[in-house]
Amino acid sequence: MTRPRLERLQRTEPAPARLGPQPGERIDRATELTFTFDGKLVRAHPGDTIASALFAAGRRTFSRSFKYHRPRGLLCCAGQCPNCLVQVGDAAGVRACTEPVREGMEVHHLNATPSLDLDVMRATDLAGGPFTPPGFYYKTFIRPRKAWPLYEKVLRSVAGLGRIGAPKPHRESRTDYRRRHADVLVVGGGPAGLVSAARAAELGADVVLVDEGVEPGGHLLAEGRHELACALAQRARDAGVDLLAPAAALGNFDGIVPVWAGDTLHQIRARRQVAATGAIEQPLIFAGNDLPGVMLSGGARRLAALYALRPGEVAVVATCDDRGLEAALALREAGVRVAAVADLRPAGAGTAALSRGDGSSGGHADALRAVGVELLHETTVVKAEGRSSVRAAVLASVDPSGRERPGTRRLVECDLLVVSGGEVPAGSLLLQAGARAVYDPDTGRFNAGELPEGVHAAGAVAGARDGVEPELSGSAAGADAAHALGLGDERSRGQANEERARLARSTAPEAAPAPAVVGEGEGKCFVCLCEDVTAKDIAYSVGEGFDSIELAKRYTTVTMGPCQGRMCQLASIRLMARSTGLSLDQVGTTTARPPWSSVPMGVLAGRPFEPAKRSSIHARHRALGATVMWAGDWRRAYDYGDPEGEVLAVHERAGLIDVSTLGKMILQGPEAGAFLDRLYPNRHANLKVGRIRYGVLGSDSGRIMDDGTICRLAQDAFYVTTTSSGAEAVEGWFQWWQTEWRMDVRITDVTPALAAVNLAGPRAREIMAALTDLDCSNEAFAYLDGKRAHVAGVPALLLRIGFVGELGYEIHFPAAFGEHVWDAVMEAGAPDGLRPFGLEPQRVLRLQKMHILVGQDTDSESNPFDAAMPWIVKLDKEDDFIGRWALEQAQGREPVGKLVGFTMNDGASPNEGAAIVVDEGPAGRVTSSRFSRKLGRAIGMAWVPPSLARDGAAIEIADEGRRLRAEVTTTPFYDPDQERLRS
Amino acid sequence: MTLEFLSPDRARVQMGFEPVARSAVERALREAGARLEVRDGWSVAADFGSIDAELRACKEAAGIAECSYLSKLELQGPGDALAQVMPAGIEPGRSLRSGGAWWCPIHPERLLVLCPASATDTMRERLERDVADRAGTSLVEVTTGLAAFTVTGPASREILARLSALDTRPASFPERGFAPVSVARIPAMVLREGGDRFLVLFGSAYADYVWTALTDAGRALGASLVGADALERLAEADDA
Amino acid sequence: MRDLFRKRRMWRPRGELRDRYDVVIIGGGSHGLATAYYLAQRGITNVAVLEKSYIGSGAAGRNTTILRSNYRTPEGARFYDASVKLYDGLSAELDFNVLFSQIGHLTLSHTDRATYVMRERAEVNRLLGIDSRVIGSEEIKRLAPAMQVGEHAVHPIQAALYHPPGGIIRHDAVVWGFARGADRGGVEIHPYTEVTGIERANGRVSGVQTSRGRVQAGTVVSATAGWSTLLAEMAGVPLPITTHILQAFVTEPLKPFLHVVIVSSQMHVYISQTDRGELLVGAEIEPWTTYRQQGTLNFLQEASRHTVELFPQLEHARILRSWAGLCDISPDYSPILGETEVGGFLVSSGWGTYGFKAAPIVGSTLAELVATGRTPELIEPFRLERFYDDRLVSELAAAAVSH
Amino acid sequence: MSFLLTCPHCGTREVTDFAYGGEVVSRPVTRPSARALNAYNYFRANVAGVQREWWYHRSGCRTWFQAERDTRTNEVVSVHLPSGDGGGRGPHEPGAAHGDLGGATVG
Ligand SMILES: Cc1cc2nc3c(=O)[nH]c(=O)nc-3n(C[C@H](O)[C@H](O)[C@H](O)COP(=O)(O)OP(=O)(O)OC[C@H]3O[C@@H](n4cnc5c(N)ncnc54)[C@H](O)[C@@H]3O)c2cc1C
Ligand SMILES: NC(=O)c1ccc[n+]([C@@H]2O[C@H](COP(=O)([O-])OP(=O)(O)OC[C@H]3O[C@@H](n4cnc5c(N)ncnc54)[C@H](O)[C@@H]3O)[C@@H](O)[C@H]2O)c1
Ligand SMILES: Cc1cc2nc3c(=O)[nH]c(=O)nc-3n(C[C@H](O)[C@H](O)[C@H](O)COP(=O)(O)O)c2cc1C
Ligand SMILES: [Zn+2]
Repeated sequence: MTRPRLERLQRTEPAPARLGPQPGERIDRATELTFTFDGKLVRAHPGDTIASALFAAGRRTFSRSFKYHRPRGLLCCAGQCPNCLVQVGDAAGVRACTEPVREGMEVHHLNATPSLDLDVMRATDLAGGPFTPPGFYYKTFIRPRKAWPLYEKVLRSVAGLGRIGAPKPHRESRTDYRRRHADVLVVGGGPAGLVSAARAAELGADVVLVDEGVEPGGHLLAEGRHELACALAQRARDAGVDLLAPAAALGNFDGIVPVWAGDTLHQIRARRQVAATGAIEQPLIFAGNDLPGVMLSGGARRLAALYALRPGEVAVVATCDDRGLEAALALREAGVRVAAVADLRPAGAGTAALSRGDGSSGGHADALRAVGVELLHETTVVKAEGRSSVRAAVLASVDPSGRERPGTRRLVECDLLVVSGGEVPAGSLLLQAGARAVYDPDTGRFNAGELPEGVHAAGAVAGARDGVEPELSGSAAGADAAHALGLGDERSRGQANEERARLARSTAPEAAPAPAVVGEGEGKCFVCLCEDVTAKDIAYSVGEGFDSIELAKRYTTVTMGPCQGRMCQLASIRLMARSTGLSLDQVGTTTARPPWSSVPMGVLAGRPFEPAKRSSIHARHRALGATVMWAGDWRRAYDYGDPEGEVLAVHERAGLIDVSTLGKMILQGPEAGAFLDRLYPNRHANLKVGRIRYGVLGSDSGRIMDDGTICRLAQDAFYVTTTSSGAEAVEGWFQWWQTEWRMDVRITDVTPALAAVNLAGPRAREIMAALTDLDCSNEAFAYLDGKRAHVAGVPALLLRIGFVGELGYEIHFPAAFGEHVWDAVMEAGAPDGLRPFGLEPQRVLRLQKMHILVGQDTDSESNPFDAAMPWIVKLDKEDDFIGRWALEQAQGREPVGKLVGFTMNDGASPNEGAAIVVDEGPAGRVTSSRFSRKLGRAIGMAWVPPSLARDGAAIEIADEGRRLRAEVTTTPFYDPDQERLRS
Repeated sequence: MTLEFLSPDRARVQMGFEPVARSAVERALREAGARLEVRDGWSVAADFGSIDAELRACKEAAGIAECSYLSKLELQGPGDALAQVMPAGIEPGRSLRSGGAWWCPIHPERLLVLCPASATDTMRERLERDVADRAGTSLVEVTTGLAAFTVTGPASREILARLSALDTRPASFPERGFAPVSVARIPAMVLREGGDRFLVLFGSAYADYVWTALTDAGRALGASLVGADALERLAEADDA
Repeated sequence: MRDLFRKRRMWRPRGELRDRYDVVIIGGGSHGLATAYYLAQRGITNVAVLEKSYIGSGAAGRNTTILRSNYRTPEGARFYDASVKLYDGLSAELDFNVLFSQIGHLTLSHTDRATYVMRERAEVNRLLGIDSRVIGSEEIKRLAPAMQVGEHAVHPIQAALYHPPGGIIRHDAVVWGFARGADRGGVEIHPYTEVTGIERANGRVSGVQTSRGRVQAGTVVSATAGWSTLLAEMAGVPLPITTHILQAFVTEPLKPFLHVVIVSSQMHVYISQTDRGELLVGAEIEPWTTYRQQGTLNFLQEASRHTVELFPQLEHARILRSWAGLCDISPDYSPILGETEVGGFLVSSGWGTYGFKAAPIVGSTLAELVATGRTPELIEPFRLERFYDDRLVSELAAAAVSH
Repeated sequence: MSFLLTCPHCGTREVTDFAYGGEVVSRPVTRPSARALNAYNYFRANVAGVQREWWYHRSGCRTWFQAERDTRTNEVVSVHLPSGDGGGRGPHEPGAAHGDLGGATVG
């Protein structure tokens, strides 16, 4: 491959681009702003965009194309094409042509090394053409196997456009959601949108209008019809319309339309929607059609009308409808010499009298001839000449089927080539709402078909063309929306019908569908500017068998770039039709998907707060220096810095743990007991008042779902606790079965209502004595008793249960006294050496008792038999209970594994999750594992094959490459006979 | 009384202990300059320095107040039984102000009664009697289970629009409107007490989180914290 | 090199439907085309792939292309390991570069419960010779320097399961590679041909009705993923499947900064960066069942918030496009593969949010089953019958993973 | 946010305010065979059409109700409070009211 010739851009100073004051110009000439582009200072006026300021300063190349690194200039000036993407600070993908200049902005080009004007990667364009057909990467670097990862590093080093910022702990910008309910949402603030919003509001509807432009007016602004734009906007405001601009509607999700406006994401739900999103002007496909200096007519007019910039010195216009002619007239007024206008339409086109309301008679063609501009018919541009910007346009005559007539070529010198290939409706929101894309042979483009309920369309997106049509169409649509809400009256219905009738009578504008491509042999003809896909690439992909629009899209990546098909979808369908011989209708379109305009992730992220539940004692844990971590939705204290000391305190003196996170429910009613009996595998209806029983909740497939305690408060009242993470699910499960069975029971979740602390340890009883006048002696208050009493002056429910294996009192009391009771107990316990203990020490203590943790020692497949709790399943219960049949069947089946305890042969404690190994294969897992200082050995629980589920069996554990030995034990490691608990 | 351990007003001075019921965001209130005072057993943010300034804030922008001290009683039972217990005129989605209390229908078989802490005893006794002689009905106090914040003032709807999908436009959410709906992504209930004063109720374990999200939205929209005294003045003005 | 740039059809244009095939494969996704390819490799070529739309129009064209084998159950880990190994050699086998980027796969854990489940997977994987281990924050920082691993995050990262053989691949290339291989092997690929009925005679399948007429068949394979229940119902075979959408979005291309796949189950998000520089972000299935492949605003918001929490500097990265695909969820999050109670009717289903990585091994094992009549030992645990025996192979408890 | 759902008590809410409880399946009335029990526990119709299903207003009134929804379009045809005809089963669906089964999320 020859060494690529580094091309040098000649830097001829173009005449200053700023024009004199323009009627609708946006810039404030009196004030000056500055910003830097690639480190160099650039002057601007408030109202300038980055692109208009750079254009004024003489820049014509704004980016380098994705694959071939060809120079690209301003094309649409409306944020629809990829040609002016720049980096602003840490934000990549900013559309320079719509981003207003802010003082001190740091702007950089994208995707060019070393600079925008001198890009070595351009070599891929010079050499690349024939060697990089679509999908070439699928056919290269296959063998040898390690060739691909090496080449991939090269690919990744040159891939991508913008850079991301340096890592930082938090986001900079504060983005927020704002919910807005409305009667009518109008998307699009052009003439159609403004009138439809005003009309609906005038009929009494609560209307929101959003427009992605800096100010409403849509194309009127480009056409310099500023006063009309302001008048229509004022009418809307006067009618009470809530007008948001700039605000871009991103999509339609079953009626909710997210609208991106600065740092706010408005989530708008409206009963009716009017899409007035206008139409998107399409480029023409010819050789060199991507050269800087080739501009859409709307783009050229926006530069002149809004930013008082002369788009070029000498212009050639190529068009297929009146748009080009209008542009030629407007550009002449802006001081551009129009060398020639090539109109694809036959002679006589563009002469129809226009209701242009500016008094001139006849059509645009006549106006052009009147000022001596050469107008050529059945003619278009077949090639743009120039190295890094347009130097000349080669025009030629084409026959109605778009083929160039030989010998008709003419070269016209120009530095501006204004093109207009017709318009496509900006119908993405309608298609996302459920309308189908329907091909319209008259206009040669796809429109949104039958609209779903609640959706209206107005203006150019609904086929309204020029003159007053958009306003008529808007007015009718706005009235329809209001009428659908029951507003308006006969008169307003009559007016809407009349407006629709006038619209139906209007004649279609003369337009000649642009040829799929011309000048193909003369150089690259770009269909997709974002992805550098040429017309030849489409033919090539069809030739390789990718003969459906969806396959060709994915193979060539046409329409898959930043413009998402705005500039290339219709053109790619035309080229597919040409290569496959199918009609455009048969070729069809690709799917419309949100977001319609690419939106920064931060705007969709909203405020960064994550829902978190905290016990009312939480502040005390922080004050005690606890390590706080997530446990389900809760924030919990894991330990207070000395987990081992905390364990010993519970064994030798007393410990205090905050268990407020437990799920807690009150069940009331005569059938409360019977209700529990139908849900739990053991009995609760026969529980005596004031007694507590452990329960394991099972599903209808017999699996363990949750566990907890049940305390009978009275004949008709039970207090049920669940695990912290299972609380919400269990409440939903209880409510569901009650909906089914409709028993005489009421269920109330009181989880956050009650704080709860567990005072456990041999000194617990003495400490309680200082807190309550209740007789806490073993005789008066036995293990598994539940009693009501005041503790530290606070009404409480006391439960003697032993999750941690020592004498203990769980105190459940109104959460508003959380800190008061915690402080009272800590103070009362100080003389006895009471210490707070967290989840980690609790884990050790409960493991010593072989008490399971649902979800840790068990998983979604565990049933009570295999999880070493056969005693919890009472199959002799009279009535059916959830899971009964499954447990009966499980009993008859050989289990896959059994939950057992184990003691390590030496002191090494395996990680939780370590594997049980049999014949060098995985045969179970360690579910819990800790070293117990109290017992002086490493203990744990594990699932093992049934054959090893017997006391004394030797098991082998694989843990991070080590092999450890352990011995199975099926009885609790500590106080197996519960003497300490019952003392 | 079987469920006494759910009633903060049953706390009493005993064995040298003087329990005071506190809101989960009391620390945040104190740090924001609240003057805390014990009223009916609750530590309440009476004001933030100047009741007049707080009233002005509620008139001009928005006020946010902590009112978890409200007593909250939940009645469950068959619809016809509950209809006999609650005052007439309650319909789905609309609460009723009667006897100094708010009667809020969560659904026909579940009613939430909100009343000032001072009226708790009498209200609870009356409802316990009603429940006692009506089969299939029961009463549970959820005072400490639900935290409550008030958002009031012209910007109150804008603040709620940052946190909830609820349609708070007057036509869609009339006075006395009561809507169980998610707020700040968690289960909640919103009561439109009057004009532009909204009471937001939710699981008290989320109090710290919701306070953060609510005050963050409030600050951005010019809201300031207001105390119980200012709130009372507003309520009196509304009732008048 | 010469052939490299010569335009050559990947597959023959669609021909007419013949009236009989030995094997009819319903579904032109990655599993259907892989099965067709491996059948052809075994010389079984009287085969037709019937696809109701374009090939790869299903989940094959919508997935976030993550390949890995660090599954929880030994049966699952062996199965996916065999698949990743086939993927490793697939470019050479198909003579078509499927762009398999073996950049490594990181499953983040933010709680001790998730770390415990990770260790379990790491130990099972290690015993089966799969490279997968639990690593701490230093190594996480080295692998993903752009990510926030610090304490201040809302969900600080405690540990991660690092699985070097995992990575991402060009999904469409896998579909096209298998399609070309199958077509060149003699298999007929029929896009835009919808199966509307399955005919049976004395307990065996005998043919299918399609939008282009009736076709007889000795064996019918349903590789229709999200649509599995609809096809199985035509054959009179109940399935324990519910269909849910899973969504993903892609950003505008950025200079590559992320060179490992990131998955966080607590934050329900997974992130990778393709060779073209786009970030590919996915999340969890929607809880309700649906066949409508349309996304939700909730997904864009939640996935953005969690991505920006892991990478705050991505607040400026622009979401380019989002879409949704169907996932066939089974009760134990393991596949359903092989024979059913109707003779000659085979299914490849239960692929949930994780089936693309299984395409090659599904193809080769189903081809072996069709050719030999015996269910390969590797896929025996995934028989449909297991649900009637209540012998589930549960990846569900593998809490942390959705891919 | 996606489609809207109307709670029979509270009115229309975003679907994210509800927990999906799965299609309504009739629970066996008497002791089933192993095959019948497992069919009830694991097998689903999963129709592409109007399906009767359970919903729980988790963020609101915490009531269970049933809806008829077309799974091809997500159009909710009707919602109603269950008549309590019995024969249903718990909402044991992936991602249903069950939320995380001990931290086990989908996949
Ligand atoms: C958003 C998303 C992200 C995912 N991410 C991953 C990931 O990172 N890693 C991973 O391994 N997996 C992932 N998956 C899952 C994976 O995509 C699927 O499990 C896998 O693609 C299913 O196998 P398939 O490709 O054969 O299915 P599909 O591609 O769905 O093939 C089924 C085909 O059957 C056709 N069909 C259906 N009904 C009929 C009929 N009646 N007649 C004819 N044809 C019919 C369909 O049109 C379709 O083409 C993801 C899925 C989704 C939606
Ligand atoms: N000169 C031209 O090239 C050209 C082309 C088309 C239309 N027109 C003129 O425009 C008028 C058509 O009126 P119209 O109102 O139908 O179209 P319009 O193009 O004037 O207005 C559409 C408006 O919708 C806004 N918009 C589009 N998508 C949006 C989104 N997703 N979110 C928010 N805002 C969005 C645009 O910013 C624009 O302001 C006619 O007068 C016609 O002459 C001119
Ligand atoms: C791995 C992957 C990467 C993708 N990258 C892009 C992309 O860069 N640009 C784009 O427009 N779409 C991209 N898409 C999305 C597709 O354009 C399309 O939305 C998706 O295949 C679903 O098809 P549908 O939108 O027609 O339903 C990508 C999809 C996948 C699965
Ligand atoms: Zn409700």
